[in-house]
Amino acid sequence: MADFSWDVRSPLDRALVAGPYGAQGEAGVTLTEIRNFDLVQVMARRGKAGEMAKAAKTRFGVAAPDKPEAVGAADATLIWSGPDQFLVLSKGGKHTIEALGPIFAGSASLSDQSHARALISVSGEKARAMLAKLSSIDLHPDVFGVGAAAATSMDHTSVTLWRGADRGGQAAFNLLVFATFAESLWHTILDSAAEYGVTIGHSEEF
Amino acid sequence: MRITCPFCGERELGEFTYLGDAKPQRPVADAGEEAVYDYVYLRDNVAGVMSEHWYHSGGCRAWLKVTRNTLTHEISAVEPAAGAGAAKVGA
Amino acid sequence: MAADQANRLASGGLIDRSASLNFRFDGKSFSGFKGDTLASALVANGVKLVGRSFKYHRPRGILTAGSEEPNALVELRSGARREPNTKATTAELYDGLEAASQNRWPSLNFDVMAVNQLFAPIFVAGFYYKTFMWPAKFWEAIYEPAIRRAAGLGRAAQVSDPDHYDKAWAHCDVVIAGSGPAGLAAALAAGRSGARVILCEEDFVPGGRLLADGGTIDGLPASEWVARTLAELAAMPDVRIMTRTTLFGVYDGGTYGAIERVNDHLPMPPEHQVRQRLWRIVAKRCVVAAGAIERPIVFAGNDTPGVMMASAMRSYISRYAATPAKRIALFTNNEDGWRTAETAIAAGLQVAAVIDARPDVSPAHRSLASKGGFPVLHGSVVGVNGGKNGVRKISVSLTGGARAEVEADGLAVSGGWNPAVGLTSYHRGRPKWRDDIAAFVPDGAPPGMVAAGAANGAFGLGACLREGFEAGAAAARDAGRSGNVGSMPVADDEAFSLTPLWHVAGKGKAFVDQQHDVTASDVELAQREGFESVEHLKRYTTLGMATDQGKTSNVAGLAIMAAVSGKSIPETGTTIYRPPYVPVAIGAFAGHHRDENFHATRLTPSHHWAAEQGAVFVDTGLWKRAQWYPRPGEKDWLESVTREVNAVRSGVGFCDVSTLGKIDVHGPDAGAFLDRVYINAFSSLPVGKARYGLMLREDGIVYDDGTTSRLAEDHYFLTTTTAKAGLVMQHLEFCRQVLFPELDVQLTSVSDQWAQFSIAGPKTRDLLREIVDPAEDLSNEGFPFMGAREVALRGGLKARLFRISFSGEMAFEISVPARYGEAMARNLMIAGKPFGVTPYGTEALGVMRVEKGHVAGPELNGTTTAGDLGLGKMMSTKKDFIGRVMAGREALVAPDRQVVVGIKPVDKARRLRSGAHIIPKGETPGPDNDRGYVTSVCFSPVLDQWIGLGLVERGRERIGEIVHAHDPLRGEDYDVELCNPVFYDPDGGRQRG
Amino acid sequence: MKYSIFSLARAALSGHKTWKPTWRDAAPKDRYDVVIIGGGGHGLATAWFLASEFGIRNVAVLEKGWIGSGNAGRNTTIIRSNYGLPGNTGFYELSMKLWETMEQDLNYNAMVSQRGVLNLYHSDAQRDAFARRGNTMRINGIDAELLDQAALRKMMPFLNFENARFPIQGGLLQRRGGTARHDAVVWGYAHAASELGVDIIQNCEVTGFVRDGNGKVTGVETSRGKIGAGKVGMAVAGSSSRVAAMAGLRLPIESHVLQAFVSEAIKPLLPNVMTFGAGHFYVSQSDKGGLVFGGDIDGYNSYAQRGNLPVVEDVCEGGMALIPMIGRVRLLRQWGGIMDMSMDGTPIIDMSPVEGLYINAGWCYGGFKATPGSGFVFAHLLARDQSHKEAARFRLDRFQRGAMIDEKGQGAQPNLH
Repeated sequence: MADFSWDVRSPLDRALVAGPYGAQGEAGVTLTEIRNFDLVQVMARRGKAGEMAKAAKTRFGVAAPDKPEAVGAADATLIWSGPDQFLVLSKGGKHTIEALGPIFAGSASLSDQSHARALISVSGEKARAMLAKLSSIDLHPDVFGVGAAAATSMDHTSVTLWRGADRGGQAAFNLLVFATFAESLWHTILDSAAEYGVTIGHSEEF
Repeated sequence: MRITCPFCGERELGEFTYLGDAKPQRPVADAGEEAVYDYVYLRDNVAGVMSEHWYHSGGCRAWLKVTRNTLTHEISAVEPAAGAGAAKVGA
Repeated sequence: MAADQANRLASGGLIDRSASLNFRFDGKSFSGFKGDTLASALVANGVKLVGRSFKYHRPRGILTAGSEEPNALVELRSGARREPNTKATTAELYDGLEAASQNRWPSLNFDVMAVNQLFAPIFVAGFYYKTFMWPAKFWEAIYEPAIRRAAGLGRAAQVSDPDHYDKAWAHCDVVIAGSGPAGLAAALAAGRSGARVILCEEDFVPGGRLLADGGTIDGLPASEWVARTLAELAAMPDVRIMTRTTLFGVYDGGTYGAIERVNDHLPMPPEHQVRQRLWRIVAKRCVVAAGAIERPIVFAGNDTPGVMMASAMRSYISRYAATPAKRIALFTNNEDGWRTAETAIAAGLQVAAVIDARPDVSPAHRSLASKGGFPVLHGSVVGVNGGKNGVRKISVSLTGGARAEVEADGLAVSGGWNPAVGLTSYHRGRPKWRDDIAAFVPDGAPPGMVAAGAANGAFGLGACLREGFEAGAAAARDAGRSGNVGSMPVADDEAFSLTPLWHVAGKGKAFVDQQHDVTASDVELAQREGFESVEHLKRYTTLGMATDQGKTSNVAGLAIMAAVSGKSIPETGTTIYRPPYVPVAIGAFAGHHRDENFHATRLTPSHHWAAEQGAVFVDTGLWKRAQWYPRPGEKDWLESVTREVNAVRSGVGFCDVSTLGKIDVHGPDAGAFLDRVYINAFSSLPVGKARYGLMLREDGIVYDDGTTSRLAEDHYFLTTTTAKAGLVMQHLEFCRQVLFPELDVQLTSVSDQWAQFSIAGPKTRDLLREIVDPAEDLSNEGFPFMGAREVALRGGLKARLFRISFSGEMAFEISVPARYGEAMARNLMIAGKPFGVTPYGTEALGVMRVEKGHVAGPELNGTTTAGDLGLGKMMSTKKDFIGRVMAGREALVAPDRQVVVGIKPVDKARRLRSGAHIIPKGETPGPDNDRGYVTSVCFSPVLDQWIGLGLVERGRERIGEIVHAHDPLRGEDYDVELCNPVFYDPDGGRQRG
Repeated sequence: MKYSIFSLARAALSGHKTWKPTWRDAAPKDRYDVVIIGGGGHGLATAWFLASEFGIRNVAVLEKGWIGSGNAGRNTTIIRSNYGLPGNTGFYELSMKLWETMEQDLNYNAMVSQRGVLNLYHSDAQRDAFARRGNTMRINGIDAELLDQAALRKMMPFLNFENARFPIQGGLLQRRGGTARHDAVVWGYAHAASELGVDIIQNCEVTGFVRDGNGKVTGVETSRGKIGAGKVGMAVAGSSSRVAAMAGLRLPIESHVLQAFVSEAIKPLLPNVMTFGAGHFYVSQSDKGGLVFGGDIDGYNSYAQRGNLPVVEDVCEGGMALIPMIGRVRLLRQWGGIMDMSMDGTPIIDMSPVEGLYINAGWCYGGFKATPGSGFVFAHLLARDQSHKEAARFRLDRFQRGAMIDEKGQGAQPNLH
């Protein structure tokens, strides 16, 4: 009997080359791909928004976002993704669709998106300048504070963008991009960031 | 043009896809061919304030009813389609 | 060695004399300083002749000192970076700059095409509409090529632009166009209010006219006030000053376009940097402080090199310390023009005379004249003596009729000022006429925009500061910012007196639009021929259509039209103002999206594995798909594809079909929902089964097809074609949210979540048994045709397995989470090794679907009905569904429609081609017997011949008929037989076995 | 007055003081046999054909602004007859043949330039669709050639063959296609129609229809008074719905904005008219030197005659993807025209349900090339109360019958045509 190994490969596996990129000197942008996560889309059933919210609160201890926000729970981030729906992002194995199924039974429909997206964290002094080339939304700190989220587009491709906790005094943005577009968008991100100098890496830490 | 999505806030035109006049209502099943012809093909083609269907394709995927002036492109109101946000119906 | 800068003043100017820059113009070396434009450096070097005009190839010099320049256009840089029609007046000087004059041959000095001037009596406006008609064939062969060669100014580069561009977004409360006194004051007020401000300045130094004209503000010299203001603004974190940036357009919803020339002041952009950046600025309010443009007076010889706008002459003298002439005459109809005389005297230049068209001049100027020792002539310039080397003598017609001549080598002209009304008028607004300044000023503006200062017709320095400050404060307030604006900068207002003068009649050509060689008599001719509407005038004469967009010519042109047609200027009106305010490089609008980055690329989960296998990829929408996998020794694609098909038909093969759209349809009403969007029923589909579904548009035409499976009572997994994935999702959301909001159903795209492979061939089960957990029953009974369920794989991974077949063989499709896609491809190769597994690409997929008579994109072409495709029986009569009613219209159910049939050449060796038309045998092809066409073809390895599908009128009734495949495009004409579209295993036994 | 090099030379001797207006600026009479609403190319061509071909000279053309101020004056000047569906193919070829003799017919040089129209293809599927279309053209006696990549490289080596996202595979070429000077077409028809007695009345806006007791249209109300008419034809693309509404009609038409662009003038660069097959971009170079280009409609209903940035960017991206040497050529002007987008992408030339009112509408963004053909068949309809054979499928009731002519296969969604 043949021996199969089920290697997991991130959609950025080939494109991501860890290390410096672009202009020399201190990097203005840090790009980190976060690997090994579970991502479940939770969509309330008709008239069941309240029940869904209750179920979410029970499971995560925080209210599910009902506006464009990313809400941090102990071991998950709940990210608004549209009317009556949000994404549950957690470290691989924490909140799988199998685990969440019973929680939302009857109140919401679940769809596994764990493999449908790549997760990229963008930080650094020039993060906003770089993102201004890709995103049409206003990322000024007064407008897009910590925890703000957006379902939006970059390079004509749908993305989910939210601002995480600041890192080293700098704003940090997270991007969920569709897996089959990930490599293409990655190159566009690098082109946009190159003039500022980039540090590239990947991590399983959120 | 910028459209204020009732769910996402103000967004750039490129995030939206246009369908057209929101006034025609899909006829009931037994309305007959003439009614469906009218629904599918005839348009008021309003020169002025018009209610339209737009899809927030590059955002939250909600269908929206946008009130917009076709002479000036000025948008005076945006509301979700009946089924966008329907989870709150009766809740 | 560079020539010396003979016309450079010994001191003064905003140039950095410590930074000497060498440059070349028409091959000749010169030097200038940092802070120069190409034009100012040419002036400093005494270069007067800079270009040739469009039609008559007349010698032209430098007319202005800004982006309104019509004459001094050059080809900047060389080779791949050659930029035609670049205004020397805005091109920043850099070391090593290369520029060449345009539209001349063999040289600027001696231009053969200047012979056109001899034909000037014939080359009047619109002459070409009246001739070149005979003989008809001569137009394309002779006349037009000659006209094309003669026209057009500079030459574009002949190779790909090597530089990069990008685009960015910016957001603010107040965007300000222009950093002159009004713009700076607006920025101060808005910034102090706490507003987020973006100030765009097209020049490389902020200050606007203050840079040349100075003045006193808040008791300080203007330069000091500017420095202080810039420092204050720089300390505000939310105020951004963008120099080298022109706000060029206003779009709906407070979106503004701006072009930033990031690195045009360098020989080439530094590594990793762009040449230019396009900004989309979203602003709640906009203050247009773009100033005003000094306008010429039209008189004979007004295009002679050395004739220059009065304000431009001041700019060259004051800002650049470069002297356009040694002995200057000034022709003005207003007070402001006199400043040039003041500037010239202050710089130690000679003023030959001031020709003032007004009856009086102020006592101050009278004393200036006596101090300067030059005469004030009341009258008008009627002629200029000179040529390509510049002005020599000026003829003046004095009030009262006498003539005078003035010897001078430069003539400054001021006809007053036109506010820059472009931005305020781009939403088809028409500016209004103000008699007191004899100029058009904004009459309203797009929502959120206001004009201030000279752009609004306020020409005094004090007024500019006041209007700018107030507009900035108001804009900030409107944007919800309420900080303390502090005190307003103050300056005196200069007197402004002007007697309108547009055109001085005289002998010789008097140019209105210098670049397009439109003369005053052309305007008169247009009027005579009925082209009296300003839009007709513009189109007939090409007035104002040159690269300067008529900034110096439009108002004069319409004023002359008003005069000859006996109407007032406001009655005559303006043409429609159109963006961009300055021409913008096409590359900047494209930004990053060129070459391979034109559109995003989508990769399948097994892409890199396929690339390792040497797959040839094909673009399908945004996707790269493996088209076939060539093997060493195979002579062409056909051999590879045939091998792949044979491998599947005789053994087993697999193909990545992850590009299909995949949608989770959840909810208690999921079945009812699908019943409404598909023509066939899905609520009746049992859990664990798949069904082929067909969707129509509401107009009854087929929209898309695919297989949809029921995975749970309230969960269907729907697939779409690759091409329609996004559109079907949008359509389904429309149905869900708009048409049927009462249904409890949820939709999610899972296209990217699943890597899906088709595994096909008689040995499919053997292969699957290797990879699927042995506990899973894959027998025909345990997993029958059209079964669909989750299975465990060896190693514990869960997969979805669907027993569906596109190839007509025993086949499954298997889905695993996408990050396992590559592993799945590798494991299929391992598991299938004993069975000779063969990866196949989209070509083999296509061959097998044609052999099976399955319809695909070429048949689902947006004009075919379910009946046309032979699927009419699927249409349920028991329920309503999208498209049901319109599908019943008479022409859509007519018996003579073109329907899908099989097609095979009578000569088995013949190649069949898609796009060939079907003509009844024995008939001469014509529009009346064109019965259809071939939609899809392939070489069928099974039948060992080319076969195809086609849409043929009454096709199903004609099966067995021999017809002509007529393909004149490719010079082919041959007999084919119409046949059953299912060429292979018509009973379907193989896929069910 | 006759135009020629000789008359030009003669006039030059008098300093061009002898020229008369190109067309008479007429004042409205009380009544005409035919009143055409719309002084654009189609309306003026209709008037000229009525006068020259059908002997009806008591004709007025009413224009609310200046002639040619609508889409005739804001288009990208392309002429071609490369259509694939019955109904379109024959009609556009009729139009093309009329272009070929127009200048001599009108005694006006409209710079009809048959420099070729080339549609590029980038995939096998596109090639097959072009093959089908090109063969349709050939079967209808229209010139068409299918070029492969090698032929294209020879013809246009500057296209992006090397590092394109969607490599160019070949093209469908119609050599007889090309461009014409749009304004001159308007002036030429106005000139020739005026010479035959047609009244061209500018600044005359139609504000309503005069109807008799049976509902028949017997004239129009205008900003310059009531004008009686035996028949009224409307040729007001962009405003068709508004004019039809005055007669109580709803049409299968939406108004959409199409932007177009011109670059600064440069020396000859592009030999022909070209359309990109992998993006929204088409281009030609005017005789004056500007690259005239455009792309897709903005996509939303509009009467505003101006568009927005996303389409500008989309079009320029297409341009750079196809011809990367134009990066440093500057876009000089952008404008927007209002298109009558019909429900199948095909025009309507028919009697309306209101007696006495005839409709010429729904030209989408293809009206310019149709100008002479449209004028001819509309004049035929107005004169004979019968569709010309080449316009027989452009009936208004085709949507009720299900007989759409949908070249793009997009269905009843006008912004996709």
